[in-house]
This record gives sequence, C-alpha cells and structure tokens, in this order.
Amino acid sequence: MIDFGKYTWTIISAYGGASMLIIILLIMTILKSRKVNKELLVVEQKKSIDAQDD
Amino acid sequence: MNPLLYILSYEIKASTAGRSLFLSTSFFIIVVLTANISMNQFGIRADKNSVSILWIALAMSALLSINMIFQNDYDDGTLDWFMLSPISLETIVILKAVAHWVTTCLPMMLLTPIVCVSMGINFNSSLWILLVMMIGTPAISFISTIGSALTLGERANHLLLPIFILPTFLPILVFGIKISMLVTNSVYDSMAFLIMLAISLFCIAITPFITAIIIKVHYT
Amino acid sequence: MTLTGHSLACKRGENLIFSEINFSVIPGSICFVKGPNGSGKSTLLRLLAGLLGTAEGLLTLDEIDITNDREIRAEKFLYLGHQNVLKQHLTVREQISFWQGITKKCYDFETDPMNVQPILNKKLHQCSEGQGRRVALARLTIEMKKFWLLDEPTASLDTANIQLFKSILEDHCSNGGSAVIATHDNIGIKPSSDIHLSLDKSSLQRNNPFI
Amino acid sequence: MHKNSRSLWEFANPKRFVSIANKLIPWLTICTVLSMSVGIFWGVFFTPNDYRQGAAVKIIYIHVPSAFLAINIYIMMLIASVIWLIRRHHVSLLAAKAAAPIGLTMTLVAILTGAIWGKPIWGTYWAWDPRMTSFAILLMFYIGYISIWSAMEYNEKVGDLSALLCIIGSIFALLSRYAVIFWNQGLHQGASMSLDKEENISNVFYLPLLVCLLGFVSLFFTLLLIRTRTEIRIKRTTSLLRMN
Repeated sequence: MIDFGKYTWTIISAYGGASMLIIILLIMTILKSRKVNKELLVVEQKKSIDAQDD
Repeated sequence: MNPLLYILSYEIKASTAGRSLFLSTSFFIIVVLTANISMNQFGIRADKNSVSILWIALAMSALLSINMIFQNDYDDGTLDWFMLSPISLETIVILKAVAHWVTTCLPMMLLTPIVCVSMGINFNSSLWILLVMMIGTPAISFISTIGSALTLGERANHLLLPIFILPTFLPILVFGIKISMLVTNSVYDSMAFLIMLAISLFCIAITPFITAIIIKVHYT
Repeated sequence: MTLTGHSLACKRGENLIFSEINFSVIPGSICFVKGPNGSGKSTLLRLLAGLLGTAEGLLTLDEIDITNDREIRAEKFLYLGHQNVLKQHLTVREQISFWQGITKKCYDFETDPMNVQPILNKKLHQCSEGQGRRVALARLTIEMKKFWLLDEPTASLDTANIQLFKSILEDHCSNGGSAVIATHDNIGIKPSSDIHLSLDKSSLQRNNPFI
Repeated sequence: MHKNSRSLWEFANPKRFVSIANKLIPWLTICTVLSMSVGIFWGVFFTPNDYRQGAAVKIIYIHVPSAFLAINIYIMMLIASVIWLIRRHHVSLLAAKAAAPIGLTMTLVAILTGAIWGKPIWGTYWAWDPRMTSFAILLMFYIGYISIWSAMEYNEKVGDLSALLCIIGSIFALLSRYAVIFWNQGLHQGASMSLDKEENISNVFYLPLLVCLLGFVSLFFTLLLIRTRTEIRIKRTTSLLRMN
C-alpha cells in the first residue's frame, strides 16, 4: 500500500517516531488539564458552599 | 589596607580553611588519572590528543565547588551582611569569582604540566596549554557564580546545578579543547587565541551583573 | 536621630505579611518587636535593615526619607539576624580581626565586653551555639553603628551572658544609640516603646489576579 | 488597567485569558487537524520524489516545521520571560513555562527525524555538524529550563529565576553555537525556508510544506493555550486553598 522504494522504512519510522513523541505530549497535556480542572471545580464548589454558610 | 582586599583575603582564607581546595584539586587528579588508566587498558593510548580530558576534569572539579561560592554565605548570614554593606553586590561577585579562581582553578592549573606528562605531552606544549587555561578558567569561575546564585537555598537539589551550568561552559570548553589540541600538534592559531580571549572577557564582563540580579531576586 | 516608620507594609509575592506599622525610635531608646511566631517579626527587621523591599509606607531618619536609601542605612544600621555571620572553619581571632580590618575599629580586648578571650583560638565549628552567638554579638561593639536591629539576640545564651549583652546594650544606649529588638527572652531592660504585630491574615492576597 | 482599554495586555489578566482560550481552543484544534492532515497527505502522496534524495525528501514535512518550532518556541519563551521580568504579568510567565515541554518535544522530533533522514543520505545518523550541534545545545537548555521548574515549587522567586535562566541560556546558547561554527563549517544544506525560496527548494515541495508548517504552528498554539490554561488553574486552585 505505502511504497517508497528503498526509503519506505525510513519514512515510516520517521513519521512513526515523530507522531509518537507528539502524541505523548498531547496525551500528557490533556490528562493534566482534565485532572487540574476537576480539582479546581471541587475547590470552587467548596468555596461557594462556604460563602453560602456565611 | 583596602576593604576589598580584606574581603578577598578573607574569602580565600575561609574557603581554603574549609578544605575545598584539597578536595577539588584531588578530584581533578583522580578524574584525569582514571580516564588515562582506563583508556590505556582498552588499547587506546591516552596521548596528546586526549587533552580534552584535562578540560572536562577541570570543568567538573570547578562544578564540584560551585555551591560553596554563595551557599555557605547564605547559610551563615554573610550574604546578608554583604547585601547591607556599602560595597556594591557586583563587586562582591567579582571578589567571590576571583577567590574561587584562586582556590580551585589555580591549583589545578599548576598541576597541569605534571599531569600532561602522563599523556605524553612535552613540556613546551604543556606551557602553552597552561596559557590557554589561563585565558579560559577565569571565565569558568565567573560563570560558576551564576549557577551558585541560581540554586541558593535549594538544598535538596544540588543535581540541578550541573544540568544548567555545564552547558554554559561550552563556549570556553570548545575553544579551550580545540586550541590545546592544536598546540600539542604544534599548530599555533593566534586568531583562535584572540577569539577565546574575547569570549572569556565577554563572560567575565556580563556575569557579575547577572549574578547580582539573581541574588537580588532571592531577597525580594 | 529619630527613626520613624510611617504605616509600613511588606509583601512576599502576593501575600501581605503585615501592614500599617507605625513606630518611632528616639536616640538612647530601645524598641521591642512583639508578636506570636509567624507574625513577621524577622521580616520587619529585615525590612528595616533594607534586605526586603517596602511595599507601602515610609521610613524616615530625622525627617529624611531613607526608605530606599542604601548608603545611609549601611552607615547607620547594624543588622544581626538569626545567623551569626561567622565562617565555620575560621578561628574566633581571625573572624574578629577581619571585622577590625574592614571597619578600621578595634575590639576592646581589655574589658572584653562579650567575654570572647577564652575562645579566641577555637574554630567556629568547635564552639557551642552560645559561644558562637557571643562572638556574633561582639561585632556590635566593633562596628559602632547608631541603630542596632537585632533578631533574637539572646537565643541560646545563658543568664550570665544575657547580663553581658544587657550591659553592652545599656552602654550603647547611654552613648545615644538605639535598638530595635525582636525577642522572647526577658533581658531585664524596659523598652521605651513596643511594636505589636498580629497574626491577622484577613488582608492576605488582596491583589491576587488569579482569584 | 482600565476595564475597557483594548490592548494586548488584556490577555495578561488570567481570567480573561482563560475565557479567550476556551473560545479559541476548538477552532485551533480544527485548524490543526485539517492543515496537518492535508499538508502531510499532499506532501507524502502527491509530490514527486527529489531528483537527488528520492522519496527520502518526504521527511521534510515534519523535519522542517518541528525544527522551525523548536527554535521559535525558545525565542517565544525568551520574550515571555522578558515581559514577566519587566511587567510582572503572571500569564506571560506561565506561558513560558507551558511552552518549554512543547519546545523540548519539537527539538526531539527534529533531531529524531533528522537522524533517520541523515542515515540514507549522508550515511550516518549523527554528525557533529554546526546545525545539529546547535540543536543538541538547544536541547540542553530546554532541559535546564524545565528542570528548574520541576525542582522548585511555584512562586514568584522561581519565576524570576527561570526567566533569568532563559535569558542566560539564550546568551550562552548563541555563544556556543558560534564557537562551534568557528571550528567547522558543516555538511547541512542551507535554510529551506528563507525568503528567496527559489534557490533552496522548488515550488512543488514548498506549498505542502507551508501547509504543514501552518499545521505545526497551530498545533503549538493549541497545546500552548491548553497548557497555559492548566497552569493558571493550578495557580488558582492553590491560591483559593491558601485563602482558607
């Protein structure tokens, strides 16, 4: 299917390696973003409950 | 006597009394000898082309004593005292760097001609290497103050220091090693000498200001 | 010379350590800084010494604004914090002769106000905490500055040595000097004024852009 | 700052930044996905082979954009650090912090693809050619910058230190680069993306490369916005917790 003659593996490994690195970065970014967002929501909710109590 | 000279001699006295002098020079010798011995065991002769070992050992031993430059002063309050004294912080940094040079780089340089013998470098060339070191090592001492100031108060993270200080030695190391190698092969490139001198002077000129700014950051 | 603070405030990052500190120290008087742990006593002394920036307020010396004046402070103030400003591997004699050399003044070995004579040849790391503190206090009598800013000066001193400290303090005051001292110990001197710091953190983080 | 003033400094307000970022992120994501897939498909399947390098030239569509980003992200961090030091805008500092891992990844991608490309063309994965050495230097300074953040807890002091480190790093990185260039002029071809493109690279490769570049740049901005938003939220969480 994908055929670039003698360079096939060169190109596949370059693209594969590059996309792996970028996907690792992407996943780490998204996971951290979600985790932090959750924590913030919890803290903010607690804050607003405290404010109502006062 | 001038108060600056007083501080300088006090610094030198304080750091030699702490035996860091002995430690960093012996570290230098140990690194060079270990490298030479292990290279000779594997059939590669440590010859005049291995002169780069000298420079790497020198940079490493300078690194070893970096956190002594400001950390001790920070811990015992001397840095507070310097901050409050009428002498500007930049001057203090210069004195510190000179003291560091005298107590760590100078002894190592004096040992260089002896160590060079183990690599089969003739005496004449080793004097030239000494000259190149003379140009390069003050810059190493000055750059070291930056690292020392950056990690002030971060006791747990002494590993942090080599990570960002070793790369800043690069310009000096690249020139120092290359010129030393040329010199041992009897090639004398005066242009390279001059450029190395320029780089060295440039580093010496900017680092006191940078270090002073970094120290002030710790005090705001 | 009167040192006056007009509604001083200090910030660390976005945190307000204290604010609205007013005081006045006239010549020959002593001012104690009082307050619970963590209320910013050390911070106030460091701010007076010039080691920290003033966020708000003015510090004046005889009506002259010295809030940002480094030279006048260096000339008039002597700050001694928790640390002793001593090098671990030098002897007491070397340490004292360094101060003498740099200030061009002499320590009075005849009367020996801080009783350092017996430990002159000891290295600092061989000295006990209290002996180290004594050497540090000996610097006060060498440098001869008008204002002493002392943070826990009597920490780890025994009663006999507190008496020594009291006598150099009284000497200092009778010569027209003054001192701002943060301490929990009872030195036995009646201060002419107090600065009270409280642990009130309600005004904390009023300028935090993240909230 | 006045509430209605329209200037760049509006972004300096963390809340405002987050709300703008929330609006921008979906669009940027679409832009990234579109231009990257179009650019790479176009480049890989619909361009002819280079007459000298054969099909290996197709690596250019990731190599050049990632190298471009690796250098420019460092410059962006440098500018953000200077803005922080002068105007004390937290968002600027946090953006520099957030950009560093992206820059590191891009440097790694550039080095990796370059090595894979170099093997069939030059016959070696790695040569100490000035441009490759520059990337090695860049890598070291990225690692230094990230390590200072990871080693210390966030506060303004560490912010100042990291900003200064970024400035010092760029001075010494430049010095090292020219020190290396002084001693060896290398085998790397000249810049592929300079203004006089005719000299360096023909049109057939240039257009898809531009699309890829757009894709990488918008990928960078998407990641940067997400990461900066995360950093702001962390800061907000800790500030709220400390208020109790």
